[in-house]
Amino acid sequence: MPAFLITNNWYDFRDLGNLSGKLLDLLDDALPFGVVYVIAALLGFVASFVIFVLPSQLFVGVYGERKLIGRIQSRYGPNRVGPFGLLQPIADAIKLMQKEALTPTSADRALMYLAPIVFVAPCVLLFAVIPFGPNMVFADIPVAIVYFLAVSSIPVLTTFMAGWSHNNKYSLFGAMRVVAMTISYELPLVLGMLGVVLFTATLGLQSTVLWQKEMDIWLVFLQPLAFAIFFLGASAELNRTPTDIAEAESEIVAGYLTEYSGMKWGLFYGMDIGYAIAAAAFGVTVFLGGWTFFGLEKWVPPWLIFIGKTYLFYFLFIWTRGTLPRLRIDQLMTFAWKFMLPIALLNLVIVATERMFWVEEKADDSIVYAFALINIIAAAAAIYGWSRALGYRPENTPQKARLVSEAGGFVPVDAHGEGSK
Amino acid sequence: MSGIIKSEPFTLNIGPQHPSTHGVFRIKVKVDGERIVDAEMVMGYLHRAMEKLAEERTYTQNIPFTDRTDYLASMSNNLGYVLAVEKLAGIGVPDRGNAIRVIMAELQRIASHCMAVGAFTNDTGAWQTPVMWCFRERERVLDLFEMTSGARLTCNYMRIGGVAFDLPREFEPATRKLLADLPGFIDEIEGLLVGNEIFLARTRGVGMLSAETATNFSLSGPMLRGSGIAWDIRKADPYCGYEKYDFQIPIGYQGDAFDRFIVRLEEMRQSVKIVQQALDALPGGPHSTHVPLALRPPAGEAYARVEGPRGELGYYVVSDEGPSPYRFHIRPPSFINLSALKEMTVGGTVADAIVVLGSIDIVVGEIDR
Amino acid sequence: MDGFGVTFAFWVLTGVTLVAALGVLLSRNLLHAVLFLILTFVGMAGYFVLLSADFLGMAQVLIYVGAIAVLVLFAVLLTPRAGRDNGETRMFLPALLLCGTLLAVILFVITDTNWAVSEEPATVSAAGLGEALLSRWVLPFELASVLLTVALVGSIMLVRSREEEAEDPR
Amino acid sequence: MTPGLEHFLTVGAILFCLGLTIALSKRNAIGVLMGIEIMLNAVNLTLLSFARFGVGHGPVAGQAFVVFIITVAAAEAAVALALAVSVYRNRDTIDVDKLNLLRS
Amino acid sequence: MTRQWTGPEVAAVAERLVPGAVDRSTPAACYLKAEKLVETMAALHAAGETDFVHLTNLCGVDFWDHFEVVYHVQSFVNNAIACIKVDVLDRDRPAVPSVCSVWRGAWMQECETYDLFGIRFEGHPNLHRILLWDGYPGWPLRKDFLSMPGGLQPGLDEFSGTKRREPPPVSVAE
Repeated sequence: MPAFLITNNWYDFRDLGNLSGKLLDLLDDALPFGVVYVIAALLGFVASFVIFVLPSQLFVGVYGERKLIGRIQSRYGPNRVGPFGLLQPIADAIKLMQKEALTPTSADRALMYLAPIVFVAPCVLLFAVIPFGPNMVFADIPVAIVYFLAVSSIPVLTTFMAGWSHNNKYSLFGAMRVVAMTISYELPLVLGMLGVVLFTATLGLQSTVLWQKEMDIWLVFLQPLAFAIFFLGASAELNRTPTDIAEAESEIVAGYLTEYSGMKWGLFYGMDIGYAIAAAAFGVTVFLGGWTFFGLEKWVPPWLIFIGKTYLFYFLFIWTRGTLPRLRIDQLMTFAWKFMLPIALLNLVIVATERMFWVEEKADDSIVYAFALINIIAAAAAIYGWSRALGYRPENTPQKARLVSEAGGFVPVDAHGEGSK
Repeated sequence: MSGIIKSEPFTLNIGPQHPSTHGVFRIKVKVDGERIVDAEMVMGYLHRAMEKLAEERTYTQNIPFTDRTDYLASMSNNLGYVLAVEKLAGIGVPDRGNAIRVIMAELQRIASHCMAVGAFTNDTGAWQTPVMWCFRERERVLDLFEMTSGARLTCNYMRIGGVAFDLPREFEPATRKLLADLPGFIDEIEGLLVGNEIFLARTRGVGMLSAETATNFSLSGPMLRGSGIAWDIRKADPYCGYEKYDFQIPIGYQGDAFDRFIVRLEEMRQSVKIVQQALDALPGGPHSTHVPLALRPPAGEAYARVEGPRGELGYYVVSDEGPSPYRFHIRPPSFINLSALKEMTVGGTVADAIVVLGSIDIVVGEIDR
Repeated sequence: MDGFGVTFAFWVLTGVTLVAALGVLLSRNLLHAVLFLILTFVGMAGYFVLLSADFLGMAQVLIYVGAIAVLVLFAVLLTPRAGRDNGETRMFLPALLLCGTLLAVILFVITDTNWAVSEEPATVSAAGLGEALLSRWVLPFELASVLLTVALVGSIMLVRSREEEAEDPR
Repeated sequence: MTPGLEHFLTVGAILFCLGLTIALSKRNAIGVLMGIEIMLNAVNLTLLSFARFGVGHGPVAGQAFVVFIITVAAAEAAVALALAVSVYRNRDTIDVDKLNLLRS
Repeated sequence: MTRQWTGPEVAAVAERLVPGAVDRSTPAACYLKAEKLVETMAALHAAGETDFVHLTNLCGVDFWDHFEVVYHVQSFVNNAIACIKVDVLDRDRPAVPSVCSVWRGAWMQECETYDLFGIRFEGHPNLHRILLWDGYPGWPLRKDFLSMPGGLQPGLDEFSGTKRREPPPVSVAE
């Protein structure tokens, strides 16, 4: 590696990790024992908040999403407050703070007030294990993937608290739907992650990224099925549109959010975006190579690559939200149990076989490219074959109405699906 | 959840203030888990006693009332009423007036179906994208109405014996431009939704009505045609010279929500065809015959109906030679189409009920009158 | 096991966990009791992490908070007429006495025994645990999976209602 | 005070006894189940502290036992809750005082 | 074009299907006897030559001394429409048999007619006030319902060319 690319010097601020690491080393020498931990925590929190969370949540999550959805829906989106409407999120926040916080008389007040607060904590915790750059991860714990899955199951309970505490039937519907759905979707999600872990042989996120860097391949090519399962499962757990049955505004008004107003609602809204960005960051880290980009990370700050990828991944969520209708709850559960779970198991079998072959035969590392090819084909075949086996027959669906030119009585559908007249 | 987990049946009020009831309308459903075991409709929140009010106003004064029954299809409502009065009084309409009426009624059908399709897809959960697309095209139709009648929603354009104003000069090029764009737009909506597996899963097999049931429930319009009955007043009992135009009746396959949806899409295509033909063969001459303002038709009764966007839109007018109708009755299609709601929702889930309600395409102003 | 952080974490966790467990005992509302139970589980996961069992701590959150607590919530919601109170039977005082006695005995044993604590903290990584489970403990591991399957089938059979059994084509 | 083995064992003991009290005294079957879950957790804590402080058969055995206990607890919770729901369906109550089918 | 059945045509068929069903007929409509209404309607619904499967419209008309209930029925296959009427002579307790058993589409239209005219449809499964609320004073579409609950008079009688109708020859019920 040429010396001028990454020098590991603190002044090489293509990588903020060097800078902060140097700073902490200096402080550790100067200050008494233990204080540096507190400073590091504060520094990490403030830096990640200012550099990532705030712009993500406010300007990508609120402004960007509204603007993009607006363009998808052929309207302008926010364009009144500030230049290009950029100050819209701030105006929203001010409006929300001013609003009256309504509490239904028969609500369970303690739970109702507690739910938004508890909802925030796991979101902040999730970002602790995400590697933003080579040495820019706050807590590089060895079981980061399990940690992420575990922590992301806590907001479900918060949602349940929110839905139950209002004593509102719509909210209760939302709460029940969330609980039922999450317990179904966690299973394929974990099984899909297992395939990834089998390949990388690590539960850490930073080491997963490094594995992808070393093998020069992204896990999305190696594990297309797991990626699909992760994307669908994540969008289900996040209540994004194809699966937003928990707040389904056309059916159960707003589900568990029906009775919330003001900043209590605002916390839920903001943290929903936060969770979506966290899921995007996790997906990028595990499947899309994290902060690496096939060598480009030597030239560009890795955290910039990472943030760019995260926003692109988040765009997928926005895109599906702007395009797709919503599934019904029983269809959603059927999809999880009858489609995603067998597919995940199949993926696990394929991965285990390949891994076994790799280890037993002591094959060269470049065999992953062959595996990638096999897995992509297998994924396509599995998805198509299993959906056919479950009765998916697109050719039987009528595309257009029948046309008759004379008024009269009932026109039976004959065998070819055409009108007899 | 539904069916798997049994819980206590409890009553859920969908409405009067609910995002998907399309107005102030309420369904009291009794649900067991998510499955509906009973449904009861509560309406009348928008009742304005139009039929009573009309008995105190002259025949011409009643035209604005008809705008406000089905406020999404005011032209069709105007047309039905003036046809009934013309039938009662024996008034003829010049050819140009008839052609303009056809153009307006078909444009109104396009606008109303845009709304129906958009709101329906919104009910299935497509987060406002199709509805915004549909509104975009509907706006252009409403622009044409504004150009012609001065109003966008409640046009008050038809008159007894013709139409209120002749078409402005810029109407024809603007309409032709719109007609050139509309098929592409309909294809776009079709591409977005008809091949969409989620949309199919939500609408296929939901709210099934057999042809016998649909007939017995007195349904009309896309509801009836979705069940496979080829019945269209424009073909069966042509008025305003519909027999001169070449168009076809779209019908569905099994009478579910999806069939109603594709029938509406196809009807928009047929309407484009009709407007095209009417514009091409637009006759000259007067647009209206002279009718005295205080019209006193001979004693008798008349029932005239038109194929409104929601179904058979009938007006039953009884005259006693007075200046105002003795009895004025509207046959509101969405009110009568609603009677099959319970039949379609019971046994489905709450989400299905919303889809079914969207597929009926109700307008509360017309239900409550 | 030294350092300010560990000590601080231990006492905070102790406070949270014990208060939450007391909350389960004393809370009048069954739903609140379930939420206190979840807090107990989370505190327990914190203990596990403190005891260098990272993987088990995460598994604790994933399984107890993500699955078992949700199951309990479901059961509470599915039994609506049974009442949502969390009252005690008349055996409360005897039970309290019994448990107090038991606690005293256990505490005496704990303080009285001279535990052979090794100086070196004994830890095992997730990989090590996995290898042990699939080599030395493979039989109980397989048995556990069989047990889970049996429990799954059994609970499905238990909660099927009569109508569903009638509908079943068999 | 730096926590040692005794501290963890004490917490485990307190939790176990609390769980036992809950299991013995709650009227609601789901409450009883929650007590049992707390007891199982207390046992897990005790096992893990033994494993961590090198008492007995070393860390692997302790952790492996905890894995099995979690498994059994999950199975037990599923079956017990299914039983509660099933009993509720037939008897309309899950009050353990009123469940005296065998006494008759 | 839809064939418009005249009153005598319908009367002839109805008399043949159910003897003694027809009261009288005018060119526009056929008047059936109330006591044989449901039977005749069912016969007209079932018979092949009429095949009136679709109850298009149902409404009431107040003629001061009596009410008329108007049924517009049509056939899809024959492409025909007919107007059938029933006289309701008892003004204090007007009642007609319900045709819900023949056409379930009559369900809501009969409710509406009951709501606005006070005509009871006997045999209706759930006859209730569908548009107005329970306990609304009076039947609004009756001609003697001249004042609204606040003493307000409906209408614009100062408009040129129109005049309020003569006061009713019957007593005004509040």
